[in-house]
Amino acid sequence: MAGEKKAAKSGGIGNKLKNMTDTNLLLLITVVIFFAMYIAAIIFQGKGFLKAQTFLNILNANAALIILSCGLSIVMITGGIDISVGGVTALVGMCCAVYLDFKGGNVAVAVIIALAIGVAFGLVQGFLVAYLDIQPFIVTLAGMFFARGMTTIVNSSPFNVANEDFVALKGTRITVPGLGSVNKLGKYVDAYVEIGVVVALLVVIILFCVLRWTKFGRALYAVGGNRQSALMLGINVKRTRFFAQLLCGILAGIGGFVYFLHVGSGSPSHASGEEMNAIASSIIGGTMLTGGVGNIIGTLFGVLSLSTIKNIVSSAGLDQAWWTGITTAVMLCLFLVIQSVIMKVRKQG
Amino acid sequence: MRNIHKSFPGVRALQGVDFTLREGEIHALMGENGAGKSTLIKVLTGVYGKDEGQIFIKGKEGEVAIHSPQDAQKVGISTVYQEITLCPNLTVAENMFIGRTAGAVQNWRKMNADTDKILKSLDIPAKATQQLSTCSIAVQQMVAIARAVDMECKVLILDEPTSSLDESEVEKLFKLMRDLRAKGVGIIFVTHFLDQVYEVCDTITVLRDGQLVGQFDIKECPRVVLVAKMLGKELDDTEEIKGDYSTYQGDETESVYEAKGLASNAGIKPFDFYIKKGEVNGFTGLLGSGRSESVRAIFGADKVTGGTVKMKGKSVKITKPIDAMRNGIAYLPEDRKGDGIVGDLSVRDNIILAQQVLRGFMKPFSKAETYKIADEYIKLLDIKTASADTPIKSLSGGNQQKVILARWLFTHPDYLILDEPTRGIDIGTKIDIQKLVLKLASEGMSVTFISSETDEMLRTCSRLVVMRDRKVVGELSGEELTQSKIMSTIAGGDK
Amino acid sequence: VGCGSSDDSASDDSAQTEDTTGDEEEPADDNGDLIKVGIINNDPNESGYRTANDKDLKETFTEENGYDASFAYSLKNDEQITAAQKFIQDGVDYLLLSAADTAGWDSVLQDAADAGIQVILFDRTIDADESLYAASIVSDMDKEGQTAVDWLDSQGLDEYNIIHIQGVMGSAAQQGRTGALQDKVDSTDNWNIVTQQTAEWNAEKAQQIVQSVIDAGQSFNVIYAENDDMAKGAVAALDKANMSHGVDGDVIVMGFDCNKWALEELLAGNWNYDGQCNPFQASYIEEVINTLEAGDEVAEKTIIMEEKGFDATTITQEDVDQYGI
Amino acid sequence: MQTKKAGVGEFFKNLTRQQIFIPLVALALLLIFNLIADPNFFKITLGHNSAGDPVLSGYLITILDSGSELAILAIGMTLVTAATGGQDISVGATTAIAGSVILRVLCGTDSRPDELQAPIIVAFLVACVAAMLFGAFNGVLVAYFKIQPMVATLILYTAGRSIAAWINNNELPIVSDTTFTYFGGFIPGIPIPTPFFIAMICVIVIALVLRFTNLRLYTEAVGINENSSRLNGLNPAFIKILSFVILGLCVAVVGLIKVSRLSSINYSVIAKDIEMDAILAVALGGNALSGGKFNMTASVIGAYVIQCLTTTLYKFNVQSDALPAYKAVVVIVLVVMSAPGMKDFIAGIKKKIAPKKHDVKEVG
Ligand SMILES: Nc1ncnc2c1ncn2[C@@H]1O[C@H](COP(=O)(O)OP(=O)(O)OP(=O)(O)O)[C@@H](O)[C@H]1O
Ligand SMILES: Nc1ncnc2c1ncn2[C@@H]1O[C@H](COP(=O)(O)OP(=O)(O)OP(=O)(O)O)[C@@H](O)[C@H]1O
Ligand SMILES: [Mg+2]
Ligand SMILES: [Mg+2]
Repeated sequence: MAGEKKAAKSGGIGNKLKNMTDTNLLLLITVVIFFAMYIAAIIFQGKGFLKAQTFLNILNANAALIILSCGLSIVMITGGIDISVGGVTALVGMCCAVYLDFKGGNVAVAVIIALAIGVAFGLVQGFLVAYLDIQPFIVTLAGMFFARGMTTIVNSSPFNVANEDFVALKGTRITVPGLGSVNKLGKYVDAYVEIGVVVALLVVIILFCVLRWTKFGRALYAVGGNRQSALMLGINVKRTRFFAQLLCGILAGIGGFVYFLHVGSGSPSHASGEEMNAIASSIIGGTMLTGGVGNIIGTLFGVLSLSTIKNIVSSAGLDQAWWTGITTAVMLCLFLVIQSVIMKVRKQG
Repeated sequence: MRNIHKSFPGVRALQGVDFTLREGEIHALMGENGAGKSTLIKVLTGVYGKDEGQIFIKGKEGEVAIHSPQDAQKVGISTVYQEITLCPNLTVAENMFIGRTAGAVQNWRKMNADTDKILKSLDIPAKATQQLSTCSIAVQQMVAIARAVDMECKVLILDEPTSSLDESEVEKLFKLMRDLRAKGVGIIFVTHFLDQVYEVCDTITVLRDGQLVGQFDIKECPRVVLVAKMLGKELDDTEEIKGDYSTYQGDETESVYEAKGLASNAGIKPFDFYIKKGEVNGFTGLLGSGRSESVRAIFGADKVTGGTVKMKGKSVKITKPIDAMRNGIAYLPEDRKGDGIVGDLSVRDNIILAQQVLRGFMKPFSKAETYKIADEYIKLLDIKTASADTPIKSLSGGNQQKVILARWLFTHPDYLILDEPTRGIDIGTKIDIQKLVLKLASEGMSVTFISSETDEMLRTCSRLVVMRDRKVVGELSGEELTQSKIMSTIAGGDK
Repeated sequence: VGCGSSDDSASDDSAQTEDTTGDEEEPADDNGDLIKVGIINNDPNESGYRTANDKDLKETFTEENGYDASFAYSLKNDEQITAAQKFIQDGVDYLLLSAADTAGWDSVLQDAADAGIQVILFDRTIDADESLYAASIVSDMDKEGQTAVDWLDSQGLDEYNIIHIQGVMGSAAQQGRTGALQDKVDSTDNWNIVTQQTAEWNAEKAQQIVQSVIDAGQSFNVIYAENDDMAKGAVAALDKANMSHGVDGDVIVMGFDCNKWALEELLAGNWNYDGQCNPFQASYIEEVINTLEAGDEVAEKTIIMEEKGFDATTITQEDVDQYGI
Repeated sequence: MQTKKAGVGEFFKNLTRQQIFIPLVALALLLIFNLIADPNFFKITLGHNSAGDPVLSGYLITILDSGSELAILAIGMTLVTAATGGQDISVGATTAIAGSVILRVLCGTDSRPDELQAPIIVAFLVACVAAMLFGAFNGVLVAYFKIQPMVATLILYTAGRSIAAWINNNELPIVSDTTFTYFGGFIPGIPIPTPFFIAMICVIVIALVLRFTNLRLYTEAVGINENSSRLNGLNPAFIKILSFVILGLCVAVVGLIKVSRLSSINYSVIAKDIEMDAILAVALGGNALSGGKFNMTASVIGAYVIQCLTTTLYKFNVQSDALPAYKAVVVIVLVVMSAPGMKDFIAGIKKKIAPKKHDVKEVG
């Protein structure tokens, strides 16, 4: 399936491929592979994947990841990285949970708390990375340790949030007309998305516009392409890197809240390993860790691809636990190799 | 600029330099490699902070503070730096406009249209939407120039803009410069081509070893005087150098290297090529005609896709650089920064690298040996470096080139390929290199020499392979070696 | 797998009801006749306990027994939730769930209820309304802890200086086993906690924790580790410092889960106590499913399994063979 | 006064320019802190373990003991970082694989054998081969497919522990042979922990390799400029794969120590999160994570700094799940102190605060 599609594409518009920027080509690859994969899943795994709700559930479950990955794409485009996002997500969730439950506070303030935590991490990490020129990996690794540690200091065990407003917000479902399906009791169930998905899609759209049409967005690419050159072209490199890191922090705050809204509880183990998922999604979506190349729409598809892989694996009904890990890895590997081979082919003309 | 000082660890790059640029003049900034020209420019545009000194600009009260390239742009200074400083991942249009448009929003359509207009007016063979890294170096250089020229500026700085341009493009550039001068723009022009200086410049400032030698009016400063000022000594006449060595005499020996139908995936047409022992030959042609690709194919630097190769009569297989090296071929690449230097490594490591690879993984030179070797070549080629342990990236461009040359000489090759070895090299050194080439040849080394300066080729080569559109279209030797004959072969009678 | 039987759920239902009454006479060759169960479990290589648990489930929910079982494994709550949602979309009949975290399950379970899917919790309870699941088959962790603490109390030491090594914070096992001990320590004067740290079920971390106490020269006479792995790590540190442990030793070693090798340590007198945590829930689950398929109500929502504690002085080889996992 | 200061300043400047200065200072600071807080930290006692063999114990010994695995991994990670400009995040998972292989070979099909089914050395060699193959797999993805290291290794990071479980059919083998415990414990008669010995052997071996081969030059050259390395006859892909294979070897050694410590394995927690610490060790050693030049000694010291910090925190009874927070603070303080940008920044601040003497400000 994937092969056919690819062949058709590269045959028909072979020349066009060559003239595309790396960013656009990578985006195209991701989108094509994603659709190929999804269609293959429908064919081989049947009805579950045909339901719209299955797809919407991927969105529901990954709204937070989409937001986090967007943040990562931005720093990765500038040639940086942020591995604190998973930790920040957990911390945000825990702080909001404690605030809402023990302090009986209101949801708006919780949102502000979430943002404040994101901003704080963004500011500090941005400052250290941009102005003190410390390697972003270390800074954000420390950030991750800090966030994880703080989460257990705030509260070491998980609990559900019972705050009424919050529960209502969490339960709010935006029905998508016409996409529902009949359940096994014969009842028609509307397809729905959670609020988080709306937030995530908004983030994607806004960031897409920012990256594409604002000077700041283009500066991010320039800084990632070649920092020295960007400086000499008259871009304020330090400020750009600072804002990229800050933006990523803020998005981690927002993502953290969306995650919290999705699971409705605070726990130190929340979002563990989420930074790796976010990085992987970004890269699958065509962002280069080396900087200068990347795309927000690609990132969206990166998240979808990664979670579709997991979804396919989990509904394949594997009989041994280890196959879950191994199969996921094999599919990930295939995906990356296809991506890389296409890039190679085009380089050789 | 008054009394500018700037030091790097171990180097005092500028020591009390004064520099004055008047409105509507083209001012040449001259000096040997490592004299401090680029550093002076970078101080002026705020890339480096200065240790001491002041900068004044007409119309501004007192000293101006320039802390970053943005500040420089704001006060009307636009710059083309020596190493092409554009972002390879962006499109041509973006490189043209980034960092200098007003407002927060980028209007792609307008930008692309403007860019296309500029590209067209300057005859640059690129599309606005093309990713910069897919353009050749020359085009990138032109884009950088176009960007600088397009800015509304009072001062335009060009640091060796012509080093990778061919004559027609240089002509275009000069026309531009004259137009700007007429509009009252002051231009600082750095180059190592004396002809170009005399063609467009009004005033000359000479630096030597970070110190100001003086500022001169062009008319009061004939060539010989200028060279003497730059080098601090008289230079022997350039026309003579070929005479110092007995030129290559001919056909008695078999070929050191001989290829039939050689082709690579870089897109050159299959070609035949040979070189004899002690011969100096060269590839000539216009920019982008495939000279570099040809020699890369010989060295196995690009993937070789066809052809047979014989060395000293024995048939060999050269598909990777290491094969070529084992067969005694050495190759000094054209793109010094990308393919030549290993930036963070010391001068010493850079010199021994190739030979070290040849010796093999298990046989490193001892530390003492490496110092000895490095010192020997630093002296031999007169490389200006603070020490053998200095990272090569902090050397001036010309000196980096010499280090790479040292690296290959140290492998004692039978056949040396030099692709633009004199690019960005000062006139004194240029002649030294040419002399060196002839000396090596007289000692029995075969050399292929590529240069964009035809007279340089004429001075050194005894046979020229002419290329057009990635195809070998002719071969000239002996009596045929004249400017006009080369030109007509390049142009090809048909058009 | 699972290509057929996509549309009519009504006939599905009736077929299943019949099937269960007839039970397991012959393996059904049509997938439609099988009861579809989606099983969400923790990663079986987490511990011996989990391995046994997973094996037990696999042996029960086979095609021969009339089930079409899909498994999903994860130690992460959000991944488990995603898997649950996938199973709901796939239209399983029963969702069997051993949740990684106690919190965060309400809305998924609501979805399951909306889709007409019965949820059965096993091994771990969750923090959600009872109406959202059909049954919950769990160990009473509080009781496990209490049994252990009572046993410890019965040892009649003059003073209890305890190194308390906890499991992953927030897991039901940790909460239950910690709770009993904490209460006792709070309420009794001669019970002291020397150090209380989580080793997150990790033997190596437990070793470091105990090592640190030994290096500090603090004295202690009880190691209360919340599972066998961690007890093992702790004992490795004791051995290095030549501190005697087990029956007649200076330090009392306590573990949980009844791994076979742990019971053997008990038998050899190297450890003192091991609390059982019964991983064999599959038969209970099956019973619940049978009841539900028959259209009956489950009498007791929460089914608590029998569990014992073993003392090194009284344990026998038969115990090891029977209860070791 | 002015001149005196300059002299001292010059001395310090030279010292601080040494890359190894940073981890050394970090180590010194930690030790000094402990000295002030509780001199007992430095107490080392000679005792006997339960087998009656002499052993040294004390915090310092604990650091040397438990830091060994990290130090060994730091060696390989430094090379990978230098050659590829990226990091391998699969080392924890591949350690699980290596450990699993060792146990599989030792125990055969029976998970609780009474005697070893194969000599330990054979088991170890098989594990080495396996770990190096997995290393090569990572290397091929990075070198030939040009997948960025962190993502290429994400594949094994995802699959590694599952593969480890699969190798032993998800059973938990236990080795009862006492000689097997020597690698993670003590060799009878030698009171120093064996892991420390093993780490030192690794350090010496790599030092000799760096001294007597061109590994350093090749790796650095490839890490700095791949194109020009190729034109100098190197095979960058091979060098990159080589670095991953060497890391694989380190992983096998670590796997041996880890399973030997408890004579058993837990697939999901063995060497958990060790990859982050290993990368941190490389970074604390002052090595650029973007590749190029490296300092091996500094990385190894960096590893012991991390362990020293962990042990110190344990000593102060910091809640172990909150430990990362404290670690983060110390790490940040250390890197900020050693940051090259710090000097500029302070200079910039000073100039802004001080009355403008000369109008030279920091470059923005
Ligand atoms: N970033 C740097 N770090 C250390 N030393 C430097 C740096 N940049 C330049 N130098 C040194 O400063 C001196 C002047 O270099 P500069 O680049 O200004 O020379 P140049 O006149 O432009 O030479 P060329 O004609 O070769 O370009 C050289 O000795 C060089 O080694
Ligand atoms: N017809 C063409 N179409 C596309 N690209 C071309 C074409 N001709 C040349 N180029 C590009 O221009 C670049 C310069 O080519 P090459 O290096 O062979 O030129 P050259 O003769 O060595 O000139 P110089 O070294 O002076 O740039 C190459 O990278 C090549 O890809
Ligand atoms: Mg220069
Ligand atoms: Mg060329």
